[in-house]
Amino acid sequence: ACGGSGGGTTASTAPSSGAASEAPQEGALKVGLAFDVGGRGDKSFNDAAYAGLEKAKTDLKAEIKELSPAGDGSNRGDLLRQLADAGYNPIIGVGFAYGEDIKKAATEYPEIQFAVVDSASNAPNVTGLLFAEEQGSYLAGVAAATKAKSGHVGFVGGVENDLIKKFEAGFVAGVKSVKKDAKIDIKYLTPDGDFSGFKAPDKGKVAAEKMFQDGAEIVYHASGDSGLGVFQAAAAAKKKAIGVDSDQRLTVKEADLQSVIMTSMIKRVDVGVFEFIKAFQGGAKGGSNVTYDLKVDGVGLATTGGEVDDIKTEIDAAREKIVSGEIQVPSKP
Amino acid sequence: MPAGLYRALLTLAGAVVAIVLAIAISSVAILAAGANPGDAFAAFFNFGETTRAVVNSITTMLNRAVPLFIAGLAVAVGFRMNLFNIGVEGQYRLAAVVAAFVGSTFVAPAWVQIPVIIVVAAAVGGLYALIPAVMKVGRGVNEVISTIMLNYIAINLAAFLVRGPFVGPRPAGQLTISTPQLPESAWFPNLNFIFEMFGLPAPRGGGLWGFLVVAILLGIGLWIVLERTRFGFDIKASGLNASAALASGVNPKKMVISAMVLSGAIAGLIGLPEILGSTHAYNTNFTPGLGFLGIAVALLGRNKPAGIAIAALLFAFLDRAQGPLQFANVPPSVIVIMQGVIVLLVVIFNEITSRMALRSEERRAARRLGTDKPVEVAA
Amino acid sequence: MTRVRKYHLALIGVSMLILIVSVVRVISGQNDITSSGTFTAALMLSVPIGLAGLGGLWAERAGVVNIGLEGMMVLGTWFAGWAGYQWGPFAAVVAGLLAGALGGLIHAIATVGFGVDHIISGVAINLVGPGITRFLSEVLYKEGTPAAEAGAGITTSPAMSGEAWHLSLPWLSSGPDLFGTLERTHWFLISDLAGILGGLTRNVDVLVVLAIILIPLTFFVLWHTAFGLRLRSVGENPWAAESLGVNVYGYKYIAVVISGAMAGLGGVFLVFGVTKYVEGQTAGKGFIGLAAMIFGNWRPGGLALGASLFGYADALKIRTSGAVTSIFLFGAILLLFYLGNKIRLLVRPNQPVELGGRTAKDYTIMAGAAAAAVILIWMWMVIDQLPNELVFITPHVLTLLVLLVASQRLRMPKADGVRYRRGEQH
Amino acid sequence: MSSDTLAPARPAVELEGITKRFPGVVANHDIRLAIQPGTVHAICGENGAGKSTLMKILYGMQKPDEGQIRVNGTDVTFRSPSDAINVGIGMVHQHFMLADNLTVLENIVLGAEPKRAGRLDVARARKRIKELAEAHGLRVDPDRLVEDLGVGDRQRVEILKVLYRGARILILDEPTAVLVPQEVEELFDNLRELKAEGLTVIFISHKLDEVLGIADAITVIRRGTTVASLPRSEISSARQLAELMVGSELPTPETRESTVTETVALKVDGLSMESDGFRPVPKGTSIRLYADKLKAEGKRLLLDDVSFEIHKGEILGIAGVEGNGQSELIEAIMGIRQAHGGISLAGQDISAWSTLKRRESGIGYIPEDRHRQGLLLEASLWENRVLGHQTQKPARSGIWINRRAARADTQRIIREYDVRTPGADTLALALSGGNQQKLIVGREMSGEPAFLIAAHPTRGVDVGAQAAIWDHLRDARAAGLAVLLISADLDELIGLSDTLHVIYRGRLVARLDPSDVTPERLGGYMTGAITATEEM
Ligand SMILES: Nc1ncnc2c1ncn2[C@@H]1O[C@H](COP(=O)(O)OP(=O)(O)OP(=O)(O)O)[C@@H](O)[C@H]1O
Ligand SMILES: Nc1ncnc2c1ncn2[C@@H]1O[C@H](COP(=O)(O)OP(=O)(O)OP(=O)(O)O)[C@@H](O)[C@H]1O
Ligand SMILES: [Mg+2]
Ligand SMILES: [Mg+2]
Repeated sequence: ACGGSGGGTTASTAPSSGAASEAPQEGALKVGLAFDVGGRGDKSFNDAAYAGLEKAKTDLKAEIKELSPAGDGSNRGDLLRQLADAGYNPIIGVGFAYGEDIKKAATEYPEIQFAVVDSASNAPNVTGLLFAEEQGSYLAGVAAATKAKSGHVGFVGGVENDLIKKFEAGFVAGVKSVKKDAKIDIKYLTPDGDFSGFKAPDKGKVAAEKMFQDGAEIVYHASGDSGLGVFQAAAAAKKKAIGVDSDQRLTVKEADLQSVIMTSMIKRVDVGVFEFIKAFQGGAKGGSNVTYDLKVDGVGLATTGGEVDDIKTEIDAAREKIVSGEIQVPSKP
Repeated sequence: MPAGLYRALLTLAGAVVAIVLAIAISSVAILAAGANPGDAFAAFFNFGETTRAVVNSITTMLNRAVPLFIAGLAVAVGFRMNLFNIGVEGQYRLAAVVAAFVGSTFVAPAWVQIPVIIVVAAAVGGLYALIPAVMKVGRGVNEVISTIMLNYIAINLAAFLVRGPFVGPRPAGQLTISTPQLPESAWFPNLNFIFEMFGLPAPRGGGLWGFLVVAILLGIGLWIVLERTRFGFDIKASGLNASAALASGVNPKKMVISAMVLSGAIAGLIGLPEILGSTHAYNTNFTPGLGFLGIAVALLGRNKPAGIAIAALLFAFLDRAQGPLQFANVPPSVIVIMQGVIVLLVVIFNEITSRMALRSEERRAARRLGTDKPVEVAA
Repeated sequence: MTRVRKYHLALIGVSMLILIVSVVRVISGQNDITSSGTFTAALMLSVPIGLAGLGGLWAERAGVVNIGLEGMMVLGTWFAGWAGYQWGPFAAVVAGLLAGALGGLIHAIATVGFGVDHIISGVAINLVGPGITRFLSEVLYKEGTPAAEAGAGITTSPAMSGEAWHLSLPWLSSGPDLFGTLERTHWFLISDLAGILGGLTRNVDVLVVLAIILIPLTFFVLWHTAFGLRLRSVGENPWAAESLGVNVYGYKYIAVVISGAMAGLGGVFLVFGVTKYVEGQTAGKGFIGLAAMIFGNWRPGGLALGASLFGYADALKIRTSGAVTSIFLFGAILLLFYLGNKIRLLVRPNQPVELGGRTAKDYTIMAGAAAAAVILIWMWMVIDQLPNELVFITPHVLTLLVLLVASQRLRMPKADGVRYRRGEQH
Repeated sequence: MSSDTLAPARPAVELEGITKRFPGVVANHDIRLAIQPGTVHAICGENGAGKSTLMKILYGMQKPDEGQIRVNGTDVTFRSPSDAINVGIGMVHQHFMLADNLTVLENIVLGAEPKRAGRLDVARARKRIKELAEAHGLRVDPDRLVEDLGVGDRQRVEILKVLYRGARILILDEPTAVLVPQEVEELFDNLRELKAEGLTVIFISHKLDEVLGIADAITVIRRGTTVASLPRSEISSARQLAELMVGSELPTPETRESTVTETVALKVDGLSMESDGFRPVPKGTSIRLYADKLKAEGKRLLLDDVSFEIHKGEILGIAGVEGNGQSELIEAIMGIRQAHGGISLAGQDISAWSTLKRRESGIGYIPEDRHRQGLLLEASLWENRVLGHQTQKPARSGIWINRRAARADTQRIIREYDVRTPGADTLALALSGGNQQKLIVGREMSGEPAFLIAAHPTRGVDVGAQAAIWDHLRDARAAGLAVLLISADLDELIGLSDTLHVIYRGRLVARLDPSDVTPERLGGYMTGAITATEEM
């Protein structure tokens, strides 16, 4: 994990590994990374992780290897072991689904350092790379509520699992902080365990259409590829949407859709991954979590397109309060 | 050459040709991807550098084969009598979540606890399969359609159960939801001692799943039931000629119900190797899709337990290469293509070879009777 | 004569249905039940199902069971996405059609050419389809390719270049939008009708129009042309067809290839809906299409009904989970109608006693129906929000229920799924 | 096509050196045949002699391995039936070739549809069919579903199909097998009319008197080869023709002394069956009353109050045109289909028993269609021996199938019934029809049944096997077996039965003494032409 040393990306809950810090790792740095289902090239979460890995390659001269799991995700544990057997250290699992598998692999390979994105540390040589999605979503909520004159907004979640519910919780809190009586439509596309909700743009479109027809002005989505449908519904209704994970105004290539993406809640998985590798190189050990929150810009709001520039003060104020701890953002709806 | 042997050899030859062709076709795909087929096939056989890695790889493969094998068996029971149980997918998921939950509610000695879990899983799978069976028998609803619908329902129901009534505690910061952890008496002992017997290191992870033994016993048991018992005969007869079976006293309704329930009960066990062997709970990462793969495995194995075992191993062998292929910079989707193409080709070659076998059998019979000599009569 | 009667019956049935739905809407206050938005969404969700169902219809009318529709649809989506971003919507349609047809051809070669069991071949195609498309994405959309620059990823294609046409009815559903105005009044029956019509005619994709035209077109071709007669005869009794010089293999091949093309078109439609290919976007629609076809008794009209029902339930559940509970009320009203009819038949004086009527079984059924109606009404009043997982299964449960009620009247082609070899007797 | 000219020089059809081999069988071997235009030419031969194969070759459905076909003097090669249709050949097949779910009209026009602007021109087709039907006296309603038609109607549809295509050469493969004498006469009138119009008819039948009645010339095929081709005038009797066919004396099914006892083996009482699915009779109503009510409502009964008794040692024959309730009667007795009324076996009411239990208690069943109901074609002979006897010795021991005992018993059947097969492990489909039938008879006779249903026990079986099967039936009868015999072969019925009933529209309409009934009179009852029940 990242030692408490300087730099703007220090995690707020610094791991207590400073004391145990050893000499920097010797020899070549071989970093292995296992993606979640969807794999590299998903233009989202997995790609963000890969960006961090690639930065490690250029900046830290790391040798890297990334593996995607089978379509049913049945071989996550095997991928970790194959990377370990091939001499990679550290090894990163992307996605909370790796939680259990990392724990097992970590006990089997105590000499190797692991990290898991979105799940807490559960072994001495595992670092949990957590993100305060609720904080970022809170800001998105603030932006949406401030911008929506009627106070009617919406949220489309891909799969009804606890991760996505964090987005919902933060967003709702953010909206309510601006307008107590705001109306928030919430819709999930599939139940937990059925990940097709992240791949169903048609359903995303229907859900968002309904919200816009009912009067919602801005819809925030956390639904992977289904978000495309949300953007289209927004474009058709001439209303706005908020993207997620990356700055979608940049990653979405269609001009007509770019213009409806008012802002995006950015989750810097790339930063998390890179910082972890860097800290590893510095000799850090796992066993604790690093939370990437607003304080360290682990999450945030995108400003591309300048649509939220006019409410910068409100957003900054909210950010200040969260960073200072004045506002505690709930992570469960 | 005895007719049976000849038929078997022909079948084998067909399978080999099919696999060779499938390899050729996938080579084209690999080449198109800009990779080297040689590297790709080397990756399939690259089980790792160290003995430990090799043991791991073998374990991975066997562990993958176990649920596939059980899934294949489940599907085959129905297919043998032309009863298409597409619903194995739903049956095993529902069975797994209920069995995992029930198993976590009590603690008993392992020899009680584990059988109880197995029985619960089989019962849930069987009961769920009873629905399409009753619909077919009572109302003539086509089981292909009803089981497809019931799959969706089961998947959602399982999601509901694990999130709602069956949810267990979990450590802070962990986002996967699961049923309560099974007590240790429910953990199926692994078979790592086999490796140790040969002086090899024990595999990592959950080790070699002990459920393998159950699967083998299940396969043998099913073979006996299908090939040696009256019930198996009735299934075969119903599959070969339903109206002849009816006329000879086989009750088709009873057969549909019992075959479907048996199929569902076996399907109920598909999830157990994973749950009892490594995850010790049903969680939201539970492996989906085994029911559908089971169909392919059963077809490849010609609905016979031994064939299904081979097919499951083949699929597992291919699946295992997911990592090595990526190490060799070959797109891993080649695996799915190979699996699909092999199934398609094997099925086609089965057809060709069995027809050849029949022809030759007819010829043989005719030769023995000497009927191929026409009578010479002056016109 | 009979045709006219049937047509009138259908008309009466539909009006009754709308009336009941309208009553349910007013009682439950769930305006979304007949809102134009719901119907637009239902249309969008029904069309791919209907196209897949049409695919199934073509194949099965020629005696080939096609459960590989899903795989063919997947091929359709990928190729539509791939051609669409390079050459626009028209190319997308062509590519999707061809890709689906190719899947159909494989199925035809296996089942017709080699006599492989139809279910078996279909399963294999469902396995191959997603494998091929994933592979193609991995190869053609990987980083550094021009496609990736244009926004492609491993799971998505770039967006389609150029836009597909959309149509509306002048005055009624666009411009002044009479339907919309009426709908917003929430008047009994009138705004329901306006909602339904508005939803079905506003801003409609050309492919929707095409898909809808394909339904009567299929009916015409299969039931009113020589080609169709031959194709159907092949599904009813291929040996008879063969004996009259019909090229059985030829028609089966054609039918299965068309079947694949229809499924592929369903895939194209999905791509049009969101302007790009997204991995997994078929989400089992091929299977549902097959169910819709069986539901529709192997007929285009029935199939359209099945697909619409499914699409409607799907739309309703995504839009308003709350409205789903109104289905309880709807079911209760239907049961009451059924009961009323039964009672009327029973108490009607001086009619020849319906034989086998008034048996214990009948009374049991009636008691069951009454109990079910009461339970449904109670559920409707008590439950105002079902857990999401249970809302999600509504369309599937509805389909099962309808199959349970209707299945014994279904009549599939006689030689459906039968292996046929030229010159061999059955 | 100038077949209407006077010149007899050019035969309508000439076959030269036709040879056709199937795996293990030479179906046709160097067949030579010339058929004069405007004549009815009969082809006779034993079962399996190769008649149908030859006709299929002439109709383009099979390709000959060698040989030449000439139609109206020109050489032709057919790649498919449509080529044959194009030169004016039409064929009515041995088994109906009709699509049940299509209408009569659709079945007739299929492959030769009249079109208008891309549409199927139904009106023109209907008109044309009506014309043809009237011209040839073949009345059918073009808009009915074939499913709803009886056999006679179906036969007419088959002939209309051929005429509709304007065929000048008609092949009729055993068209009379399912017709009663009166219908046969009607058909022959049609054929004579067609002949008068200059058409050529090729006619296949096993009924030699029919052949002698209609044919102008006769060709006899034995074991795939033409053994004789003669004008009608050179044949004096059916006996002469038969001897040409088999090359030996004809066996006849003749029952010797009566073995009928006093003990009733099977009693059927008031058996009735609805056509639209079984419904329980309302409480308090008798079956009779219920059946009357159904009829009053205009519903058809498949079985209408059928009652009879069969004694030990008796063969009771049931005569009837196919489709008059025979199949239903058998299925009701076997418990395959539910029916009202009583069935008792040796005094025990079995009407509520399952098929299995009925078989276990001593009912044997030789089904009417051996491929559909009697055999697992893709299973070995010993497995076929087990079929229907899964729960009985020797096939079963506990829950297991006793494979060894089943094999041994199959060997016994192969020996005793002279089944020609390489062994008990051969697949059933490798056997010829006659041998398959012998296996079935052997199987059903094993375990000493008390009662046997024999439906068409010798259908499609050649002369030798036929005699053997008759002998087995007679021996079992002498040993006290009660037999219900259903057959389309009237000679067989008359020859074997101790008692003969006629079934017509689901009712037993006459009880006759087989010793003094002629096939003609039997035919009269079977068609309903004679209604008097004076002999009941
Ligand atoms: N498709 C086929 N494949 C193999 N053998 C065949 C085939 N068709 C016919 N045979 C065999 O060819 C021989 C001649 O059969 P065919 O049907 O021509 O006899 P047939 O004279 O018409 O007999 P029947 O009087 O029973 O109709 C028989 O031995 C038959 O089993
Ligand atoms: N369609 C077919 N395909 C393959 N083989 C056939 C076919 N029809 C007949 N045969 C073969 O021909 C031989 C005789 O069978 P077949 O049943 O035609 O005899 P048959 O004496 O004419 O009796 P049947 O009246 O039942 O047709 C067998 O070896 C059978 O396998
Ligand atoms: Mg024959
Ligand atoms: Mg014949």
